[in-house]
Amino acid sequence: MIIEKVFNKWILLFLFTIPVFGFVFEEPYYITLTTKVVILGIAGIGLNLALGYCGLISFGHAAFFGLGGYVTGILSFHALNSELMFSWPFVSSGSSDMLVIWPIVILSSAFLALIIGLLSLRTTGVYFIMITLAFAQMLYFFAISWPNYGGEDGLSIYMRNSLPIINTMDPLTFYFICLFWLLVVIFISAKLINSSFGMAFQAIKQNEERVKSVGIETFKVKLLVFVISGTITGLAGSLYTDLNRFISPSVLNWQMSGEIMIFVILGGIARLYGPIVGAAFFIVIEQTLGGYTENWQFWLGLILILEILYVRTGILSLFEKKFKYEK
Amino acid sequence: MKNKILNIKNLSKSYGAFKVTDEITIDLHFDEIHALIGPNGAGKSTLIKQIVGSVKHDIGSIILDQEDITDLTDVERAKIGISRTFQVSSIIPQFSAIDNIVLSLLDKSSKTFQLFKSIKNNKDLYSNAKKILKEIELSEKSDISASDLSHGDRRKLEVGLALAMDPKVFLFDEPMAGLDESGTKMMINLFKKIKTNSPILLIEHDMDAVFALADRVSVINYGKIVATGTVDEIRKNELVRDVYLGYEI
Amino acid sequence: MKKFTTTLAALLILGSTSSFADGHKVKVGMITTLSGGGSGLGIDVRDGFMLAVKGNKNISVITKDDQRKPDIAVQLADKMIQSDKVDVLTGIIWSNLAMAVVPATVNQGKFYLSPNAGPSKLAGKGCHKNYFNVAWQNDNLHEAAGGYANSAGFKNSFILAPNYPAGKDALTGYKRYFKGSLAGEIYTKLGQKDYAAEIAQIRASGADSVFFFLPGGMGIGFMKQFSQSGIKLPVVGPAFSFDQGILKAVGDAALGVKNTSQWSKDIVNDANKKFVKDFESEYGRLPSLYASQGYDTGKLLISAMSKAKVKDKDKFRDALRKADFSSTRGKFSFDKNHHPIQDIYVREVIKEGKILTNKIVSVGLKDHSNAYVSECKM
Amino acid sequence: MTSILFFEQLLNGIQFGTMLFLMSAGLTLIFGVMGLINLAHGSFYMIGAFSAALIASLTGSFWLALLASLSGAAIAGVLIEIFIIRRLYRRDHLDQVLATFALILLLSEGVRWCFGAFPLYLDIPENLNGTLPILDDIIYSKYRLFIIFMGLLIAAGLYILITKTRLGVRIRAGQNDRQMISALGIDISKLYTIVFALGASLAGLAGAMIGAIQSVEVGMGEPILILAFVVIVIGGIGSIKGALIGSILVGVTDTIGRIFLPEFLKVFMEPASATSVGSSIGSMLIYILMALILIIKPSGLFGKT
Repeated sequence: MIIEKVFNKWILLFLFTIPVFGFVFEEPYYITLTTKVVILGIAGIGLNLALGYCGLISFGHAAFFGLGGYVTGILSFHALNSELMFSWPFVSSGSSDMLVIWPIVILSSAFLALIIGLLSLRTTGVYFIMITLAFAQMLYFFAISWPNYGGEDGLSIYMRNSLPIINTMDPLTFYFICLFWLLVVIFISAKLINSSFGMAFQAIKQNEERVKSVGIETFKVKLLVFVISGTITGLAGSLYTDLNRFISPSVLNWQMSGEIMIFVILGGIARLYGPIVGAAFFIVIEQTLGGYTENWQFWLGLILILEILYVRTGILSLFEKKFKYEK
Repeated sequence: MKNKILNIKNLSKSYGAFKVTDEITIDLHFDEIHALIGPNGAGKSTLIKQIVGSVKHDIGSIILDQEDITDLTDVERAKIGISRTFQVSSIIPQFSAIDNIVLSLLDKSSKTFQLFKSIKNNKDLYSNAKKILKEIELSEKSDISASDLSHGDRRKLEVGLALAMDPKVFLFDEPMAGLDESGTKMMINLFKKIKTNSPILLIEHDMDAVFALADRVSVINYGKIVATGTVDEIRKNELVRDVYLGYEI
Repeated sequence: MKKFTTTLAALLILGSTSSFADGHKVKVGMITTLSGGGSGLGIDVRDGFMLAVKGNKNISVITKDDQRKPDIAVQLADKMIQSDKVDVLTGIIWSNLAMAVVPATVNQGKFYLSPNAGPSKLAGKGCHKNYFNVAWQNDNLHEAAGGYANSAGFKNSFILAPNYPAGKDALTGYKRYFKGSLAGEIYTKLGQKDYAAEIAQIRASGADSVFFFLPGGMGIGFMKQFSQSGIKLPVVGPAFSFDQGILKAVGDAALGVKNTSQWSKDIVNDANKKFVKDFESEYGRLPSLYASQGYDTGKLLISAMSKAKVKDKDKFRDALRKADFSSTRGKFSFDKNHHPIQDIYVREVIKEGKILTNKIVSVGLKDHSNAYVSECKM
Repeated sequence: MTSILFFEQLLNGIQFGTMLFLMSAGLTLIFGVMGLINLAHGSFYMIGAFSAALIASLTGSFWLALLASLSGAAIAGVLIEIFIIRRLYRRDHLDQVLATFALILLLSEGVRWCFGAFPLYLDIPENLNGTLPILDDIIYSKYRLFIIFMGLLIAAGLYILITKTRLGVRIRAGQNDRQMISALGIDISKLYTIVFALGASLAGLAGAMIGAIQSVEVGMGEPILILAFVVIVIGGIGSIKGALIGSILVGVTDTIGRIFLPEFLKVFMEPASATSVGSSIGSMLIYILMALILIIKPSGLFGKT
């Protein structure tokens, strides 16, 4: 544990310095890449709460990622074209202000997670995996064939949404906005994990029947975890739309759910910093291998398999093993 | 009626043609330990599962402290005061012993969850948990993770979890299975002490313990209660001898 | 005289490489699909382009795989613009990826030359002075199919396409030129490969012809199943489902089918002859439609480079707009919205020995532009 | 909408369903016996199709190609089981998901490496080309009838295998209690390899039979993999009977839904938007079906609770 904590500090240090290097040496692409790591890390931290800490293996978190992305895209699209979004129950013509967009993203992701959670949490095991996938696929096919917001072509918003005073179009500034959210999300997750609520949901992962027998409504606990988890992932989706200034149904695809899941498993499940490490590892491999060979996915597959077979419990566990019994 | 804390009437459950419990009527008085004995597969554990509500029974009623709890869910029953142990130790493996107890104290300690307050800083909870660990003689092992505990210690912890809930009745499913002599002795003393607060329905194979502890004994076979009475009455019962051939009664 | 000018031009170019090296160099960023399903198209575009610029020391090309994911394409575009400082971007195959990348790219003052996708938005309201489409506007081939349907005397067509924007554009394009009535109009699920249900509907509809736009594996499945169904209706479609890369997978089911294309390997002109010959000797396979588009894109770029420096944006743009290169398609010019004016041919699938390929049978639409020119304010 | 058309569409749905059954039977067996979530099952579908296309192009025989699809997928299955999958049985579902997801990348790119990026050619045999009149007015594709026939044949074969043979006894024992089969002195690792290869070869056969009328290309396995998962979840995981019924249900719902939903909506809406809305809902239909079934029966139709 000791080593993992030190390593986590290093991760934070890296996250603060790499983009600054990118800025100084005029390699802004490294800022973009690190921003991507941070955003996907946030999505992964969201999933990790449900999957890693509570044992809710959701194969449908792309639904929240995509919803957050689409809410952002749609609000900003209307603001850009000054088209009315709807006139009932109140008049709205969208917004391109992040301070307006974020709360709406958070509320709508939470609402979607509540609905999906209410329906899905009746099932367990593989059934839960598949029913969450089913809901995400429904949204995916809906988004593809819904013409108003571009369908398969997606939706370009051209300009990043704005904040008062700050220039969000500047890569480094936008990066620090994302990093701010990452820190907030890590902080919230850490607090949750160490609370009595956290004790309950971590216990549920290990032995749900026992938790029921001590008088805890496990359904409600799981539902709340699922909602928080979906909300965090939805927020990441919003930032991702702003990073690319573009949103399309591809982020709702099951492969997206799979990728978020891979970040979590790769970094080490139920480890606070795991998803960041997983996302960083994945993206670095993708970038370096992609530069050498067309068949980089072959090698990526091979590396992932070796990781699972030999490292077993995620990259971060490498920094823990030796000290396991000193807790 | 008044002296009965738990009253179960005509509880039946069948899977197809197979009746796991067949019109079971059994009750639990204040201050007593009521032992439930019978051969393996007689339906003892299934009966416990139906009382706590993790298995839904087909017909019959369950009354706890003059309140009909037949339609309540398992969690609701646990909340109003039914506490159980499992036949096979069922604890939270990656939690330390004390955290297991704290988990069990959560429901009683506050109505709602604290989302952001660190539980480790909750001194009251942890000092209460320590008291319970002391009762089950696990004080020294409070920080050991439950999966690293010995079998006997896990049985104790299991009972500790039930204790922590401070319920109206205890349902203990073979709490002494696999315990050594000193462990059994500790349990017997403990049960004698706690039964005045909350009576115990006890499933146990260790007949010495049963006869040392029980105020009343019921014998179950093929899902039916075949006899109920004091220890002496049961010892003398011919029918019970048939059921329990091989046991020295 | 001609000889003299070319020599002079060659001298000038040679001279410029040494003395004004920087000004005449162009850095090209190619974002295309090189892995996963649909990578065949990307590989052909890349190979065609690389063939065109082969040996040209003033052009350096950075190629990256977009995995057919729009978000990856956007990030690659960011990288190429920010870090690699490219002057020109090209390569994107799919309309949805183009919609994601092109607007931001051209707004940042970079040129984008589209070797394949031509979504209507980028031709109409969303047109941009720095965006040039070297292939076609998406509707073009479908419009030509509609035109062909009239000349073939079809009166009652059954039309189908996948349920996504390009599919809707396709059916709109066909209907824009087709004068007959519709026996049925179906949008299928994107990625669907089994068309038994749709074919049953076609059979029951009383149509006299079928038009379909089902790119990639979707079209292979449809053609095979349609030919097995025993329905003898004439089929017409855009070239995508009958192109060189894909024909051998469709097999004899495609024989005799009419398809519309702006290019075919039997178009008679010097540029095309050279292209087909060079491509075959370089890569050991017959070139496809996509390869020709990649090749033309490369040639267009070279033609503009010989007229202006890329840093001088206005001059370079004018040079591009002139389209002063010998296209494999023969006559080629840009309309006001920077989309091609070109002939669209009707081809028929035939067998050359054992190899399936296409032969031009007629010109579907002559000097054809697109329907969005008037919407483009440029 | 005539009843003839409806009947033909019903047949189409059943044909689609029988194909799904070949995929999902293996998937559900592998899950039931070994407890393995195998995302790479779609890769065997692809490997079967490519093996068939290769052999067909060398020999020109469709039947040899079918044989090649069975054996090609089975060989790949055995190798992958021995070198990779075997180490995953004791792992939790998450490790299995990640490892088999990685296998998809590995196998897809591997196949593309060997065969190139363009689709391959595989056609049906001449004597199955064309149509056959069945009943009065209905004509139906011979090859599709052949697919239905093969699907039912294999369903019957699996039934006999599982209920009447020694291997079947072992498989059932494995489904009920993994400890028991080792207690019975059965070589588990051999049994697991056999079951895995059996599942892989069924998927390979499906790939070849479908590849012949659709397309043989990299990435063909993933869409059908997701559908197969939908099927086994609807049917109840581990249940072959559930897989069969789930397959037919999904096949028929998908086919009938996507054709008749737009027609149905035209009653209320203008045709253009009915076509568009109907197609959207049509493509979501099987997921809606699955969600509904799971909400009512959380362990699928025939799953153990």
